Amino acid sequence: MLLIQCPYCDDALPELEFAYAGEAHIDRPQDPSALSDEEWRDFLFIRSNVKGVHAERWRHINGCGRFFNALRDTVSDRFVTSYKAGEPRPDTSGKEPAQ
Amino acid sequence: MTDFRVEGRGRVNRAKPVSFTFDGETYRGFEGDTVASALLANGVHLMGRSFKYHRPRGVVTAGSDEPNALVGTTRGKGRFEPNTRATIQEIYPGLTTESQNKWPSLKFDLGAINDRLYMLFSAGFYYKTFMWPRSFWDSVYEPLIRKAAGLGKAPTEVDPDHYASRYLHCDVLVIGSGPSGIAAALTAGRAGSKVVLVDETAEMGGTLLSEPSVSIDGRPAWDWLAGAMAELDAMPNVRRMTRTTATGYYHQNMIGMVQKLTDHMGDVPEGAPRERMWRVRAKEVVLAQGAIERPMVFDGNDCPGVMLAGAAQTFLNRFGVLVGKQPVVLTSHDSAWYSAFDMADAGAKVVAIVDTRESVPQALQNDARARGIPIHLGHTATATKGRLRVAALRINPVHNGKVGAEKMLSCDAVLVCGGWTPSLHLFSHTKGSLDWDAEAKAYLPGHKTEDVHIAGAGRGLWGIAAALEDGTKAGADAVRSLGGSAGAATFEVADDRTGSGITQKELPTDRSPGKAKAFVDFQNDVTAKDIRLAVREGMKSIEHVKRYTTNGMATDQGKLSNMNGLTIAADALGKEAPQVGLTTFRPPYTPTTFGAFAGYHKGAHFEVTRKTPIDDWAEENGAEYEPVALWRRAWYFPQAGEDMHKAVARECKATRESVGIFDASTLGKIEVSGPDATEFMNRMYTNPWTKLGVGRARYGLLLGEDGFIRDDGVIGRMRDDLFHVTTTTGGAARVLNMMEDYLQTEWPDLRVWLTSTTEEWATIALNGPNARKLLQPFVEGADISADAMPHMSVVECTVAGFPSRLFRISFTGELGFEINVPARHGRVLWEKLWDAGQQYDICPYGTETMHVLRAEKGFIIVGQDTDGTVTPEDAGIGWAIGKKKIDFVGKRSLDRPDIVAKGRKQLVGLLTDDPKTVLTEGAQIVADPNQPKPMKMIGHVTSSYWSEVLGRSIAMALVEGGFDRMDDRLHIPTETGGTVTAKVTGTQFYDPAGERLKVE
Amino acid sequence: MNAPVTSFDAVSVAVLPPVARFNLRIAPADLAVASRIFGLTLPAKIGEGARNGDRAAYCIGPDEWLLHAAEVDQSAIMSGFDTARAETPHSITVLSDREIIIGITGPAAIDLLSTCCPLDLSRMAVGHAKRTVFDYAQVVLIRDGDDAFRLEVWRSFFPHVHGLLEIGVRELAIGL
Amino acid sequence: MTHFSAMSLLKNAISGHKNWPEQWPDKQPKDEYDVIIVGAGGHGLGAAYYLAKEHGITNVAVIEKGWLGGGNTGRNTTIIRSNYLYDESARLFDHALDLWENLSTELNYNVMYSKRGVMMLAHNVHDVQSFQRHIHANRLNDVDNRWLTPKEAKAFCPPLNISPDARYPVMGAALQQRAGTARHDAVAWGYARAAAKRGVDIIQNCPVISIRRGADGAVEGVETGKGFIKARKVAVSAAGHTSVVMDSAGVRMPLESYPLQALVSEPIKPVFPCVVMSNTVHAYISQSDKGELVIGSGTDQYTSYSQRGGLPLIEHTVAAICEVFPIFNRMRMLRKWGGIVDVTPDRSAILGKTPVRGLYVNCGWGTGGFKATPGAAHTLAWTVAKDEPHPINAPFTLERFTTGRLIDEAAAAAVAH
Repeated sequence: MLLIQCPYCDDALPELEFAYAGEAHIDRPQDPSALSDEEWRDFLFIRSNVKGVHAERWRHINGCGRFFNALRDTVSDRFVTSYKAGEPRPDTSGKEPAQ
Repeated sequence: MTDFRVEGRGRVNRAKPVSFTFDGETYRGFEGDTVASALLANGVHLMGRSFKYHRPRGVVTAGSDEPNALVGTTRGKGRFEPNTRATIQEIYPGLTTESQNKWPSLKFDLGAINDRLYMLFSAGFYYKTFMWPRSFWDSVYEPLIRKAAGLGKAPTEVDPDHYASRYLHCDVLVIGSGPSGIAAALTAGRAGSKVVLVDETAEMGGTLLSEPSVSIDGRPAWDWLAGAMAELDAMPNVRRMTRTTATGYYHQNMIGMVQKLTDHMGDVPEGAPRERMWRVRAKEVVLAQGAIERPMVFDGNDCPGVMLAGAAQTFLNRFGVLVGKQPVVLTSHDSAWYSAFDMADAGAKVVAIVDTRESVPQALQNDARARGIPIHLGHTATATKGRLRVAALRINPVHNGKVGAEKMLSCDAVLVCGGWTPSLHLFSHTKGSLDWDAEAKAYLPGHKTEDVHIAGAGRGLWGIAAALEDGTKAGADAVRSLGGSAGAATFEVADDRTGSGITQKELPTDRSPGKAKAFVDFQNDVTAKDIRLAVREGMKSIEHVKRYTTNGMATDQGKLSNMNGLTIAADALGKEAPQVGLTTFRPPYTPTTFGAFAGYHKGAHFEVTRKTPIDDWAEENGAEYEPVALWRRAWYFPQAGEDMHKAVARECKATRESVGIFDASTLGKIEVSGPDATEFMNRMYTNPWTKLGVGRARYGLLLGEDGFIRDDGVIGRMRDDLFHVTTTTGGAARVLNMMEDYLQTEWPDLRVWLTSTTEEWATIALNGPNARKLLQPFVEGADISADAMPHMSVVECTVAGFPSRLFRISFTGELGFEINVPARHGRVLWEKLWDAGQQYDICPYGTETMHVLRAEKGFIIVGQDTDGTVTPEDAGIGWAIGKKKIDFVGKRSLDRPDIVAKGRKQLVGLLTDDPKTVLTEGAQIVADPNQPKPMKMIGHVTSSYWSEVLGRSIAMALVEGGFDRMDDRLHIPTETGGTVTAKVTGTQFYDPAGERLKVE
Repeated sequence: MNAPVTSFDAVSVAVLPPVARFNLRIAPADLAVASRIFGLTLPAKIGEGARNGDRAAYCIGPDEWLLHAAEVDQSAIMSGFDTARAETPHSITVLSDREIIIGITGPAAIDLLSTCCPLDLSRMAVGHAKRTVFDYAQVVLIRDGDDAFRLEVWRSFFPHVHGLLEIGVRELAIGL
Repeated sequence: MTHFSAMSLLKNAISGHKNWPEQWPDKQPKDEYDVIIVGAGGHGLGAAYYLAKEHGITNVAVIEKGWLGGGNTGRNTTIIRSNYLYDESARLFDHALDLWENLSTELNYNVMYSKRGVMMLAHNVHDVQSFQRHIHANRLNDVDNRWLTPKEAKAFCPPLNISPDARYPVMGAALQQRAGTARHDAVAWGYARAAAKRGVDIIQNCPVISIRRGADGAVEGVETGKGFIKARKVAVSAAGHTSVVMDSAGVRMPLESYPLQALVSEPIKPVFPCVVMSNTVHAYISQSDKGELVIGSGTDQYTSYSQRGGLPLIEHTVAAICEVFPIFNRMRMLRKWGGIVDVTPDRSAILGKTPVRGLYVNCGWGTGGFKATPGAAHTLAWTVAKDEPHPINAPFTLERFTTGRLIDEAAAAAVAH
């Protein structure tokens, strides 16, 4: 069971309080009607599925209720960091996974 | 029967004799004995039969790594379990045990015929045969193979015991209570850390329990141990747990531990849990699990009486049992010499110490001679004599590779030691790397992925002094990484038994190796020959060898066999072990009871059962229930002699003719509130909301971003900035989460807040021409007359004095109201309406009648008439889409090529030619019933009922191009091979003009 | 909802009488307004609580507060917020009936809660509250003292949670 | 290569099994192949075998980063069935089932395909409606599947608890008698041996670093740990790692990789005669020929390549098994492991051509890949050989995610694979 840092509660809490919500930084287009079928498909379905550090969304659904983003190494499942929704992906190049 | 108990040895409680049975015979042991130690004390070595060849087998180890001595244990009805390790199960008065995998008896087992055929049953045998003729596999071969396989029998009754679980949080979790674990716990405990120390056995001490002759800090080992335990128990920040096995090491130092609570008890307290699953979250973990002794691989090494030297030493010193009176010791490691010495000192006549090494420390040889023990260095073992119990060991000298003339050593036990393997199973659960140490010929912990420290024999260290020193260091390291400070303690150790040894493949022999039965995995009957065969056949990775031979896949999970298997495979490949690899150890560390994982989640608590405030009224009034999501809902209210069909027909009739009452409390309810609430609703739902007046309600349709229908419900506008949204029963949580997602992450600029009020309100629906008449007298603060309160409106008022949100809506086509009152008043209001309703023959109805009534009106049920691939147009509710809206969730997907394409499945009505025939929901529809299979299916029946009011059956169906097939005749093939013909219609079967809503 | 009161000397589980309960959603910047209306300074940090007589406020989200008051004050509090809504947008919802409140007291309270609650309760300060889980149920857990807690459980989940607590009490009473 | 027969078996038994040859040679890569298949699981090895056997294309290499059969082929719960709802799925899986029935003979390798029947439990009205829909569709598609009452279900699987008081009472079941299980490792080994016999090179411990494309955009070959290998046709059959490999060819996939856990009990004498699946309580169980209860779990909630998986999910899976089969409560878990499954948005596979010339893909099987092995391999070989879709794999294109013509078994029936 993962231990997840909620950037709003500023606390590391058990996975049971959280719900995974898919890849982060896939913003809904401002004007979907302006998109081609291919562009709309990319928004709907195409995922990076990285093997390595993955930017993903979690919701502290059984806690403060907030959606937030986290960087997690999908090979070790270790979290690098987590940050509030709307914030840009932090640059963690060379940074070791959080202990 | 001779007694092998030695006076003055062991820690069992001689004052407390305990009787138990094994295969129907009664044996006596003492409190503190395991089944194995007690049987050995009675001279019984034969405890089981092997998996494949059914060879007689005796106990090999003294611990949880035992592969042979597995027994079935019973303590009354429903309390039987198979494959229990005799070396772990403590005896208690009345314990009943039985041997396994034999017929008719343990001493004479017909299954042993396989042993005679063993030349056939080589590794991979199954893959090469049983293929002719093909049909025989299912009917003949497989049943035979299955019958022979398996060890114990499955339980046949429901387990009456229950199982507990608990979360536990600590600074330092120390796993293993040998010298290094104790030292780590002492050090961390003294530094004030919150420490948990666990051990899988009944008593702490580990090696110290088998090495009483060592002295620590000037005191005999057992005195020092008692002192250490007392000190730990005196610390409030330390918790000691015995009979507790750390079974799995999960992410971020979450350790699963299972504690046996009652399996050792004669009298179990009523209702006591049998085991407890501890879910431990530790900041630091110290693994001090010691090392596992390796058997030696030679012909006949599985004969009962052949066991690990360390095990014999444990049985002697911890349990006071001499496993043989004339043992031979066969070893390639110094440690076994000490076992020989202890045996001799306890009165055994040690026949000889046979060491495969040519040179052994002089001191050991002197100690042996001093005890008059003959020594054979540079010797190999080539056979054993005896079937149910070893009678002799055949040994030969080996000089530069040449095997010399044999010599028979008569004996009643052979104590072997092929070296020691660091126990790193939990460490490898963490995906930490295991690095090959060429010198130690062992895998040692390398790169770590968790906050973990390994101490003692787990790092290849040997001896009590080294273990204590390494343990206290690990404890101190753990404290320091917690930000605390702790100095490593120092220990004075005298008479320590250090030593070294070598690892080797199967022992050399002067006989044909092809004939040798030299076992590597005892339980699975894997021999050295099998492993070499696997390699010969191209199995070049240890994973392949393991899977091809099943080496290491027995219930000890390779604790005894993996390293020997690897050494032999590496030899066969002419490679170094690390190039052949290492099979990953997987949880659990030892086999773990299912019940312990299930914990409290059984019976009523397996899953939550949600009930409404009116649920108990329904129960008192004989409702049948159906599960809907987590809820249980009243399905129908049968009266004496009624089946579902009759009850539902009656409920429908009563509602259409007068008034029916329905518990709608499970409907999801969400408050959408804030200055931008309207804009938010416009973006989420397909419908337009701007023009909806306060006090009015509207059907709302919610899509996924993929354009398919997700949910629907009636939504009332309470204020300019407040909507009362209802969802489907199953959709409530999903819809709220979806709304929060868009609000928080896509449109954070909107000033809107969402609150679930599903359970704040109890919701009672009144439907039927007399609904208003019944309700009117209870209502204050609102005019609910037809003019003042039109269809699809909502008002806040009081009903029977309770604050209420009163909707006028209809899911039945009749005049209808939905009354929301604070949940605690739900049942009271229901009963008031019930009493007053008697004058109108009010009828309570359940979900089934609700489904029929709505179907007669052609209203869809999301999830039944839609299935996650249906768009609003498909479902015939395109009118619910705000045509002028530029965007809403899912809009863009509705323009995709295959969504606008012709021939999509569309929701239509079906009227069977024979009005009495009710179609099966899920039945498939074809245009041509006479075509051959596979048939072209053009749709399926989504809803189908008997309509009492129409006096005929009705159905809804999703049909390709359905809207263009009006009045066509389609065909529905039935299970029985017949065909039903039906006409395509619209979905409004009853009162299409909506006249019935207009009740004055 | 008169569930049986379970207890032995180390811990007792009781169903507490309902109080007026509200869910308040408001921008943190406007917290002062809410505090003035409610007559109690609302805590600003998630997890913290404030209490004065029968009024209590717990911050359970960045812009979310759980308010407790006497049932007689319910409508007054609502109209208080009602008048302020125009210039200070917010959302306040009465939830007095949504949850049932369970009191857990005694030296073994943490042991009992630890059967199904994954939090390290030793880290939870007295007077604090947080939304979390108890087995499969979402709950709000309030710590009133070293060995006194309250669980607020959604009404339909109450039988499940209370049943588990009863099992836990029996377990602790046996002492294994 | 020795043909396995009663005679060869006896001869070798007498000679102490010293003369069995290698089942497949461990090859080093040549400079060039006609076709390279990435991933030596059952799917990849099978495709190589059918390329050689049915299309005469033998200059083929199967490249594997680890050991063949070491991925999901060797980690799944070996459930084989074909009672799928949609025509497209039913055809594909039934085609596989036809091949399963002959596979041992075809490969001269006993893959132990065991027609013990797969029974799916219905626990509520929605399940009943959905299973009825399946049964009717299957019947008209000539796919074996029939409805059982709770009593009939109990008779078919005696350990089943059909008490109406259960939290999730059994309201009936759908039985595909023709379905069953097979020995997963044997499938990989059998295909490997048969393919090698026809000249296919199996190259293990050779990670694919990237797929190289030429100026014209077409595939030129693969960069590997053992250097560049030339090939005009490359078929990717890399399960959980497909996204990574396809990315290197500039093709982004609608895939996410999730951990999937499974476990076995200690071995016991035969007690469980069939396969039982319950999607509502998430319990999938059968008993292996060795006697172990083989139990499948659901996927964890987050994407991962760690092959670890968490404790809560396992606890729930075991609880579900004990709920449906209460007599197993005192049984013990022997071993638990994890695999990585690649999941598409509609839970159906992607099988065939890609936008890149010479690049083919077989992925997205989610939790249901093993049962499809022969069918997927057989039709992929066709597509690679002819550079056109096979009638059976034609619907399983990448394009469907653009046009919206999804094959959504999960949404249609809430039935896991």
